[in-house]
Amino acid sequence: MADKIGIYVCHCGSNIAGTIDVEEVARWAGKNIEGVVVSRDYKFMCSSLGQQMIEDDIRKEGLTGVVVGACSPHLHEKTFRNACKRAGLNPFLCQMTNLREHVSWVNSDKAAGTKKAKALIFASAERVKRQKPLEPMEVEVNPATLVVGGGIAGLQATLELADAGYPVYLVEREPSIGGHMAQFDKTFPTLDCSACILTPKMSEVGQHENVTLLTYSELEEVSGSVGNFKVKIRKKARYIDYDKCTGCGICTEKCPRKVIDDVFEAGMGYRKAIYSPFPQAVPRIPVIDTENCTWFTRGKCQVCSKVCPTDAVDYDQKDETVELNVGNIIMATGWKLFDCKRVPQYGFGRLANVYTSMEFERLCNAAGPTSGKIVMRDGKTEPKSVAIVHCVGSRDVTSNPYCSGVCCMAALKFGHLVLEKTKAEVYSFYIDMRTPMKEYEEFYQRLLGEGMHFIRGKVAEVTDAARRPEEHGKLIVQAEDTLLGKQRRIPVDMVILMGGLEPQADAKELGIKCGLSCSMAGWYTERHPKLDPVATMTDGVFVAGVCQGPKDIPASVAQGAAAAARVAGMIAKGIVTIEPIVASIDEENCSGCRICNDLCPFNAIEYDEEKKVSRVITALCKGCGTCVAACPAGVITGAHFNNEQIFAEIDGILWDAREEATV
Amino acid sequence: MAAHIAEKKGTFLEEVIEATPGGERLVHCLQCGSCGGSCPSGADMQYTPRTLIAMINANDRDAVLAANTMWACVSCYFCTSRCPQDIPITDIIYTLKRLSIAEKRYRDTDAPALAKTFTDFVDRYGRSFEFGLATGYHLLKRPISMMKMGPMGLQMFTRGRMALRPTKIRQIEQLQAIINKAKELSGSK
Amino acid sequence: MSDKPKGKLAFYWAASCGGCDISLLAIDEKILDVAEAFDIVLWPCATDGKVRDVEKMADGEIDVCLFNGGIRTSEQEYMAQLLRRKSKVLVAFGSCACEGCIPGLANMNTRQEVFDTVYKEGSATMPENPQDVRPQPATKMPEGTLHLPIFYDTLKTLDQTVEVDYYLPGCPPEADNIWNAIVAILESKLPPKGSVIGLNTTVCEECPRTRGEKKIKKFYRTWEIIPDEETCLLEQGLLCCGIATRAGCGALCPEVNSPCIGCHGANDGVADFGARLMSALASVIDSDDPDEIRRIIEEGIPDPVGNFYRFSLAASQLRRKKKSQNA
Amino acid sequence: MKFAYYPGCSLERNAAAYDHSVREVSDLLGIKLQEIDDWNCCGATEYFSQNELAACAVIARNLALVEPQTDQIVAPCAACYLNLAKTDKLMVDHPEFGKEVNQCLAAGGLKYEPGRVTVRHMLDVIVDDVGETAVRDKVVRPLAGLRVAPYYGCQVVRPIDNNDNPEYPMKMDHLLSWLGAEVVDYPVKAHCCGGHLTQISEPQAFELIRRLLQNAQDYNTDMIICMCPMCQLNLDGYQSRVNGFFGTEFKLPIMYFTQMLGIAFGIDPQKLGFGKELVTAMPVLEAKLGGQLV
Amino acid sequence: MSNENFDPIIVGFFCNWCSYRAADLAGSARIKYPPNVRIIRVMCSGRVDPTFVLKALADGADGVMIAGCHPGECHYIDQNYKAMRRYEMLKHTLTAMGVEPERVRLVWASAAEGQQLAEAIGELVADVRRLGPLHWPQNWDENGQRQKALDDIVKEHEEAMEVSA
Repeated sequence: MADKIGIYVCHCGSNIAGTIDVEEVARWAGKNIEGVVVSRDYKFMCSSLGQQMIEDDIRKEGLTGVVVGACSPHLHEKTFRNACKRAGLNPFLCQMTNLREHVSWVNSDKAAGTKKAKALIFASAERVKRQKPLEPMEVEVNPATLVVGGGIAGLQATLELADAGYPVYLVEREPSIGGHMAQFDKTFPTLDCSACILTPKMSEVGQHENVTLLTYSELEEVSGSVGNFKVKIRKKARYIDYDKCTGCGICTEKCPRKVIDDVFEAGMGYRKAIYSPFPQAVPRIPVIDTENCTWFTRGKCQVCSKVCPTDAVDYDQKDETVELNVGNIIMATGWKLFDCKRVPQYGFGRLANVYTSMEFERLCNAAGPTSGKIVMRDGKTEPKSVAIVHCVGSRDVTSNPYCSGVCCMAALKFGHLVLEKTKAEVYSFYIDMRTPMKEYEEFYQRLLGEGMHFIRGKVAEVTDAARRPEEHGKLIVQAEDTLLGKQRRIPVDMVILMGGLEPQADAKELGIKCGLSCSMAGWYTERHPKLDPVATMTDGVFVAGVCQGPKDIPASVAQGAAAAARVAGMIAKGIVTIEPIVASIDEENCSGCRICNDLCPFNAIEYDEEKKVSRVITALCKGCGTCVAACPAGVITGAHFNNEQIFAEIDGILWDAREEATV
Repeated sequence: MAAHIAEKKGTFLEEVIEATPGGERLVHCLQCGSCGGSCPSGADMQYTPRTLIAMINANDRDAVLAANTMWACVSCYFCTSRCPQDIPITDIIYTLKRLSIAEKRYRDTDAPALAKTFTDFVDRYGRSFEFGLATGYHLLKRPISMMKMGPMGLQMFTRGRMALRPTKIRQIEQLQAIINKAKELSGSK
Repeated sequence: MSDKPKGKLAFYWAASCGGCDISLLAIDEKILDVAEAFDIVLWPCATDGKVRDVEKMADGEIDVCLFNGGIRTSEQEYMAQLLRRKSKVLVAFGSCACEGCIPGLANMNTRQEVFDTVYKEGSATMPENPQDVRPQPATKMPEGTLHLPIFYDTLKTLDQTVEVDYYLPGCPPEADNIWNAIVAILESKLPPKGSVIGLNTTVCEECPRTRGEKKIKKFYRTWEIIPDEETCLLEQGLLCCGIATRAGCGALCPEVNSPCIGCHGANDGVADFGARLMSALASVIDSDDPDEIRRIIEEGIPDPVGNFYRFSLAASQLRRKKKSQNA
Repeated sequence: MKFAYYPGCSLERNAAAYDHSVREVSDLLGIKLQEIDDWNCCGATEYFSQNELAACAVIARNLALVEPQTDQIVAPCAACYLNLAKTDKLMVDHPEFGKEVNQCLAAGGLKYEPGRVTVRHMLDVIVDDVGETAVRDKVVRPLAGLRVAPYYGCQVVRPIDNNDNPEYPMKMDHLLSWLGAEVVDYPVKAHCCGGHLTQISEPQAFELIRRLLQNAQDYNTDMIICMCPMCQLNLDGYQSRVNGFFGTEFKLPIMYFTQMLGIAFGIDPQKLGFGKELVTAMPVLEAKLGGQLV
Repeated sequence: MSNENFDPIIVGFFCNWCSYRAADLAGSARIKYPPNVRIIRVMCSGRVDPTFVLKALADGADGVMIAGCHPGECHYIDQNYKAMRRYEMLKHTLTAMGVEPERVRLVWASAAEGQQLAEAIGELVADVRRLGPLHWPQNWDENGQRQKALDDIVKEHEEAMEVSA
């Protein structure tokens, strides 16, 4: 079929016509470009009259391609594509030429502008002749959702979706859901009891008919794409029969083996070899820690099995892999505390009474190892003075350059708790006090009033090397009081290091499984930092909570809910449309060299070992075209951006250069 | 970045950055004070290194070059290794020392004299000369402490730890040619 | 076959080494079938045919002309035009005619530089030339003026000179493929005009080595390592052109533990063989640091044109090295 | 294992014990040290205070003198080590500056290609290259019962990364434990000895020295083991002056780690330069290790 | 040709997400820059095939600009690094082909960097102007001797053999 191209050059009032002779461009295009049957200029092409004009021409002239020389395609591509569609022309046979942002607005010389406009129009015309009709693909959305991580963000997302009536699988790697929030004592700035507000949510999730809880389980594999993910979850063996156990706790009570609890108690307390991390755990099914259980290590004991009234202990249980089909995934994998041993000058791990913030949370938690009494490592002495060190592993290019966002407030909270529970003097060593959210600054004010000492200066070192008599037996915190411009040494009994928030150790690995990328710091990258902070570049995968970047509890909850709302929207609509701009491999001619295999960050290229060819998984392809450019055999094609189309565009854009050269 | 700094043309900040390899990090100072807090001589400094950086930013050139901070520096590099912004603070202190010496801005310190005596020996012999340093510099600057040094010096001497004559390297002319070229290139005598 | 009237076949060579002429003989006794089917009207290398005779023929009188060699001189261009006119089917036979091949690498130089190398600096054919005698287009002698063809600055491929109907790739073409082409001609089962006769996959298809995902930290030159015989040569850092080179040779070079050098040219639809290689290889360099990338490239590929365009420089987008202003 | 050896001015005289013990121990451990012919002073901190280019040029002369077949240079003195390493690093990181330094060297007919020579400290060579097994194998007289405080000082651990923690280095701790000694873990092991401040401001310097001696003594140390001639001089040479100044009664021998290696390896203390220290070490050594060492 | 009067033609290959939008922003902000760069939109700088660049130069462009998102900010995670690797490879080859590598430039521009992009375009145009026209098609001209030589052969053959072509 011979090409019948329509060219439409917009004046955009004087926005374009001011520096481009639009009439000349339209006239010239009509005369000089092969296949052009209509070439018009118009005051406002995007107006309904302008659109109507295009539609009429399509119908009357039977146009096979439309070029609109107007503004940026980012502004009006949809408008003109829709106009074409209405007139029965496939929207992908419409090409926009950016005459405004890229020509008239950046240039004041009319002759030069007109020349450039001609070249761009020529390029578009050549290109549109080679464009192919494309249809967006539609995929049904499985209404089930996978939530990874049972901290507060994941819990919120789970509840929102479950309450909306959709099935949710919640995967948590620890034996209980709850996350870090379950470890906290109070929450800033309101000083709510963390457990009091968290545990009702936990039990709601645990009892919800739409929630399938997969605790003590890890995400192994993700395949498929938006609407239809297939995920593999490894349920680690608990050695307890889930159906028989009533959670009575007698096994834990009778277990003779005590182990330091490095996870929930942050090393501050003990648990048993068969245990539930904390009394309000959900589910209340315990697990056996085989590394410490005497039956597993030495083949003796079996006390738990003997005392269990329902015969639920099963030493032969094995890890189990379950496969689930879900339509969307919400990643809410949270964070880990900065390892304070990485700053040896602060003495953590070497000086007994230097604590991490998480240790201190447990220390002042009423349910913690000291029943909430603030005492030193000896277990009895109350500190007379406490120093709180800010920015440990935050705002430091040698560890983490970012601000962890919550430590200033947590430090104020600790200060308050120490002042409330002891007679100690409290010193806070800060660089900048960061209290931007609702009622945070007020809380700072409150602590100023409560007599907490604030010293502006990053702590240089914490040492037990005394120089003066009053320093003996104390921890000396040395810093410059930057407001005085003097070095100060404050002897204290206890030091709390406000460790920064870091991505989970396996965040990157987990992210790769579902096509997420990480920022330099290791946080998951959202689709847009301002306007789309819950979606990601992988359709159907959303992020919530600290795994996307440091944030406090309210922000985590809000993001969890936001992610759930996005997922609910997808489910409610029932189908997703996938852009047809994707790559495809001509399998007939692919020789399986595998150059392309490692180039796709979305894992959209698979290699067929049997046929020895590579293949594009269309649903995963985002259409960047990197593989197209890389294929040494030229057998990968990028729809709407194929070589022929781009070559034609180059040909067109250089029409005058070619003319000059042949002259 | 470069354009950014160029805007401040002519400031003391720019001068210091220019004269210090890696000095461009200086603009990132958070004023956190971990340098001042870490400094073993911090207590004896008129201005902590942090204050000095603030003064550099404030273009207070005269006060910075007259400060005693540089002369209390022991080159322990704690400030540098602990700086959360990767600012080569010790090297910046060296830059300030050089500027202060070049313009004779220093006050109440013998450090420049010690440095001069020391390097003069290197220029002359190619090796340092402790006895010469002790006699030359101390006789000039600290006759009293020289006397207190007596017993220690004697002990050092008897244990063979101090020589009365300097060692001269064989190719001293070569070294001197190198030094002279360096001085010529850097525009100092 | 023998029922048909005998056709007319021409076989001509332009700027080439002569290997193509010999390769035709590699079809062994089948050459007799060729002789049975065709009258060979021109084959300067093997038969006594004159240009004059060709010139006397009617246009389109020759059924098939297999033309090997690139176009380097005015005489070759004349012959290409002549044979084009006289032939129904013109086949670019072998790498030189298809894409310029090794003679095309002289496009890295100008005529002046080529002559300097050959006549001034000395060569095997011209060891001594104290008077610096150079070929001249016209030399006046008492008997009259003698003409030599003009030597061009730039070697062109056959299809940059005249319209070509089919292409037979390879340096030289493989006997099997030659025979397939002849059979196709005899049986009138030719593909659409402009086609390359042969496969449209790459050498990897025929290469028995095991291939994995690719990540390259360092490129090696062939003498620097002894490659493992089982795994992909490229994965071992050798610059194997097999990924971009049209199949059909049976992966001859990789079979003997030597990287493919790309003599079969590119697949259909590829506009620039070297660019394909560059793009593919660069994509799998295992570094995101520009300095390191530069180092890997500069150290590993000191002669990029020789590596990427050994056979296809004349047919590439740029065709030749930029001539200096005064050249 | 072959290295170019840069003793530095201190090791010629005041720290001759260090030089002797380095050579003795190296011989025994199979470390070949080839002293750089006609080396010159590194300029300590003093040259850098006056003229950076000259400082680097003076230092680079030594690097340029390293013979072409050797690519590692070992320096036992902390200041020399840092100066050599820092100059090389400056030349590598700032090629323009590197060119200037080479312009200076050219005036003496020399040339140094930045990055050609790796600068090592003696401690790193023994701990990282020789390693635990080889060191333990050579021990004939374990230092059992001796409480030693390893003292690292500043300029080997900071700012050049020598693969140890700049705040809390451990290499010498490990090394001394291989010798059987009881290693004291005390907080100031990488703090400053005062450097050249003894020459400029005694009260200030003496306070720094006191802190170290005090802390080591608080941990019941028999002796302090150091790895830098300046540290040794300040802690040992000035110890009696510090005592006089503060009214303290420190009596802590300050020895080089190579001397302790030598003792553990059974080398004659005389050859290791024992006796050159002002606070004598022999009595405590003999008391703790039992019997005559000579 | 005097370089001041020389108006180079430069083809730009801009990624859809950052650099094309940076060019849009330069427009919306009415930042003026030389009209010499003609922009072709691709989805990602990773789509830029070296063939595009070679083709543009061979077809008469005097320079090429490839623009993508800043490293680490690629809309497709890290595909701009592949553009970077290809760019280095391409420059290496172009240098060998006698093309001044300054004619082809890779720039990173975020969607917010309209000003920076305009400056980069200005610099490239100035640099290419200084280098002068590339006029690649002239590189394979045979300076007019070719046709004459061919005519001579025809004439000679006609004369010698009395046949008409």
